[in-house]
Amino acid sequence: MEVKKEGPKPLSVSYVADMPYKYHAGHYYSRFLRELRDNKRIVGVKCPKCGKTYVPPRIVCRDCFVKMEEFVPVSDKGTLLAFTITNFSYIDTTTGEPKKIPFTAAFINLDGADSNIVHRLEETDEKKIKAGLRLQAVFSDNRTGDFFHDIDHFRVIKDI
Amino acid sequence: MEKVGIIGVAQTKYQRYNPASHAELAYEVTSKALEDAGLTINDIDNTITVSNDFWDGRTISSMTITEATGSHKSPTTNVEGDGTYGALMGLMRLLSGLHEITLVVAQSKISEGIPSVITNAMFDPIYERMLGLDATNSAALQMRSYMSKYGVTEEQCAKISVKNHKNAKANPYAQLAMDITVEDVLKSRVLADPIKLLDTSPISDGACAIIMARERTAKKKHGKPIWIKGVGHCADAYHLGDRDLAEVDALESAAKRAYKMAGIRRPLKQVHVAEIYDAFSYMELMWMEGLGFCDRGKAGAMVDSGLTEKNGALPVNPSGGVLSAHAVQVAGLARIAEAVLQLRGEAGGRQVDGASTALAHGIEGACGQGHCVFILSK
Amino acid sequence: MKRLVGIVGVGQTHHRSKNTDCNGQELISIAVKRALESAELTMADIDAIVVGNMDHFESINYVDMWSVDGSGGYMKPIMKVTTGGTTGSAIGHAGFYHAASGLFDTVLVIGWEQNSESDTTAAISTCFDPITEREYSAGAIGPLAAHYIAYMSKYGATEEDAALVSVRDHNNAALYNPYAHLRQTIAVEDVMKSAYISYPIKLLDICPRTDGACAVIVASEKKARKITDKPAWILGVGDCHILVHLADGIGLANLPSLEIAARQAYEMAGITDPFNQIDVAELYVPASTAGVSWMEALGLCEEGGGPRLIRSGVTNMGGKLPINPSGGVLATNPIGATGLLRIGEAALQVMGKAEKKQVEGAKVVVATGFGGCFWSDVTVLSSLPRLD
Amino acid sequence: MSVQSEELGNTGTLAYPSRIRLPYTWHVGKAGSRFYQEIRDNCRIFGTKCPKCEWVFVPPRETCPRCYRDMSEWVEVSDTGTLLTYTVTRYAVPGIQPLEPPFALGIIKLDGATTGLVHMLGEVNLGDISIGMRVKAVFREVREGNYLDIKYFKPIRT
Repeated sequence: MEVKKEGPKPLSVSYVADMPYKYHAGHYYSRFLRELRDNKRIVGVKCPKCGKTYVPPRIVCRDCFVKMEEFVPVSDKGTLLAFTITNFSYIDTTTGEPKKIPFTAAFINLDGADSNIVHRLEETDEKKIKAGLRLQAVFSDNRTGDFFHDIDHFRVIKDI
Repeated sequence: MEKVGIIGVAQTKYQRYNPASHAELAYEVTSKALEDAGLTINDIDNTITVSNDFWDGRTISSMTITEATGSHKSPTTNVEGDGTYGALMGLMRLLSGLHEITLVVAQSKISEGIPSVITNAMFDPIYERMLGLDATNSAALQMRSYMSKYGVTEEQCAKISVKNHKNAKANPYAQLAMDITVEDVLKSRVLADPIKLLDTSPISDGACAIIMARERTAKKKHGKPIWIKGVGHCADAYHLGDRDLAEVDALESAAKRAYKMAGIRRPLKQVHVAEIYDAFSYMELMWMEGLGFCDRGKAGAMVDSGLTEKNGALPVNPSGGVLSAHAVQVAGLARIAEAVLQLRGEAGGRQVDGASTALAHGIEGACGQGHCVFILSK
Repeated sequence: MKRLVGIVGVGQTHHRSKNTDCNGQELISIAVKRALESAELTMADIDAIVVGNMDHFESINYVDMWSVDGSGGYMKPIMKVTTGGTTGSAIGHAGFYHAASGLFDTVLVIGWEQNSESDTTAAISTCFDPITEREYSAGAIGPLAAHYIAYMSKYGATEEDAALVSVRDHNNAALYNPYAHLRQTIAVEDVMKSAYISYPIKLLDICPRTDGACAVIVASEKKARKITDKPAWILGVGDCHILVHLADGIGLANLPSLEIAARQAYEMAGITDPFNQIDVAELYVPASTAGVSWMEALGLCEEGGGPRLIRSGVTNMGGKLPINPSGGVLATNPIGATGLLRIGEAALQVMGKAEKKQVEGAKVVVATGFGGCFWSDVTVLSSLPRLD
Repeated sequence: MSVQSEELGNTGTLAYPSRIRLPYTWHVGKAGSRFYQEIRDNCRIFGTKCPKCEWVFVPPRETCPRCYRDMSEWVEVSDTGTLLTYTVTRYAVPGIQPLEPPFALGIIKLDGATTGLVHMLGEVNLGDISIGMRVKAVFREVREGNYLDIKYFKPIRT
């Protein structure tokens, strides 16, 4: 590799790999997506042993390894834990097109949840964002069972 | 080889669409296998997951099932390939003497993706991939090559489908249990000749888990451990054109290694039941040859004789095999689980009488490029 | 009975940002041939092979099968192990278990990546849950940044501390490692002046994307002693893969998986006083900030002691505990090979074959892997068959 | 843009349609580049020969897959050869197939090569293909340096 030998110019072959998937939401995410779509409600699931509430809901408690079955609503308000403003473009693999930038990925702890979610924060000015901000989900009017659309984004609210 | 015993097995029912997510499937078999072994997650001291980022539609797809298998609670790794390779990795961890009890979990949701698109990506992107090759038409190249070289007939291949779908009727986990005739297979829709619809395996969602332990622990924790007596794996050349597709050298090499470990010199006599990876009907014939059940090219005649039927001298795929349920990464591990049930005498309606040694087999890549063979015994 | 296993050969490519003149299999074969050569072996001596990478980075399914032309896997046992960023360390451990099981004597382990064949960020985004995370997850930088913000406020660490790590690693690569991808010396001001990726992490704080491969040959005790008089014995391995959801990585105090994996590996190796027993460390540091804070997870310093250790220069070449003489991940990051490079570089140190990057008298070296969802692997290597 | 979750059959759960769609640029490598350039520029097909097993590999590789020896001897092989096996693909898979089905694929052992080359078969009645048939490469008019510069192999009279 380090020594360039005499030889033909190396070729490359380019094409798009396109693999469609229908990801199965399963019992837990289906409930989560339905509640969002039909009731504008965010639900988690509560561990019968340690009482932690996980959002998005999932089958097993990470700590107790017991099956969780109690779905509980959590707030649409929460606290910003961290964020990343992405301002370099990369390919959105769900479309094959360049991702729309900039966008702010916000890591959020919803009130009532013991786990976190990642979603989009409307604000993309770094100076105006800091951990600890209070946020609220902004729901779309026309909801389709898509977490990234049914909650369109989170906005900063004045709230303690 | 130091003795390692399988002390827990679990499978889901295989379905065209299983409503459970990857993690939910994984949790189902993890908790069932623990129950089968009489253990809790805290008894497991290391975990092997099995994944494939293409079939799973996700990079590092083992991440999907980390918490659902409890693998975050113990030392762990992830094998990408058939479930038999995952079991092999688990076995190695026990043989090292560094671990006592290994949980191996494989899950697949084949119905999420498009199998032809996913298997097209097995082929070299700078060469053959552009030809639209996939698992089915590449297998057709192999089936034709095999039939032509050895005079095996489409009818003989069809008999495998008939036998395995019939066997599946006694397997509550199977997806395609049905009575069909050789004629039904021959008249079914041609996909890539000579492969017809009923020569192929279904699209399946499902999961399987096994728990294995070192000898002392296995005996202490379980009344009927099933011992791993031998294992071997081997790969053939990559490009289809580099291989003689009618031949099974890599499987023969893998099997020889497993047989040598297990002290098997006459497989046909010493193996009492075989669960082998029949992704297509003809494959069962070829793999029988690679496993040394008969000479090369003679499997067709052996099937004609009825020897591999459920009540024959060497029943092959009494579970219905992969033709009756094909959750891809799971399928080899399911062969091990089925072999364990046979040796425990817990195979219900598919039980083979008097089985004390069983063989389980998995494949990897296109046209059985890679093989992994396990020999299990009571 | 536990079997002793050693590394007897290490090979790697000259890592680059874009490797236009060889395909993946050829890339692998360069590393493999160098590893064989370093152990004075031929492919016929190899009993089994383990290979690893990230499928969607090159869009090749069943890479174990595809690799055969380059890995030498024809008519050999070969399998694939993949765990994301920890792939390199996981395949190293898989190679260890191949030999430690007694099933195989001489095992070839190969990690590789041609990141230039796709959009790495896009490919990384596919790591995340397609229904609840993928849309806004482009990597682990967010949680890493959040973690360092908390670490700075709790322990008085600074952005300059992270810059010192970046300078150390980049300069080690530039001065000592001819195989490294980024080989320019830099100063703290360069790091501080580079643009923020995600506060407080800046461009020069993070790892590049690299085309490259690494091959390591692992052997049973008997074989290892036949092959070389100085194998790098693998005394400890640990692997801990803790999470599923990226967002849950935010709440982590430091890196618990590293602490747990280190505990496993140290216990096995008999390390009770890491700072004094370990001579060199090759750490998988995805961002320089982690180079400050994760040392305590490895027990190299007290809680919050990272900045003290970094500022003191102890981890620089010539210090008491040099970290990343190779330049580490900040200089070279062919993802599927990255963790194996840590193990390979650690092995070279204890074999005394690290050339310009050699730390004199290195007897015990720790190597780490990081990836997945805040997962860690730890390996302890030594020139001694046991630590008493 | 939103994703419309669908009911998954009658399971009572949802499915979320998505995809992994990404452009890739694969490096062809040293041996492959020369292979493609000879086809593109000269309509000539080359393989490499192993000094140990003496197999001639087409497509050429730098290292013998069987012996793991370096192969530096380039050997021109014929553009005619013998069909080892074939199939006619009769199902459609959008996105990956080079032709509308039904289309024929075969493995061709070119005269002078030891290995077979997988390729398409053309100018042939799909019912008239047989193993052992002699075939010849048909090159595309406009060639770009990839696998499809050979358009297909067509039968020749023996």
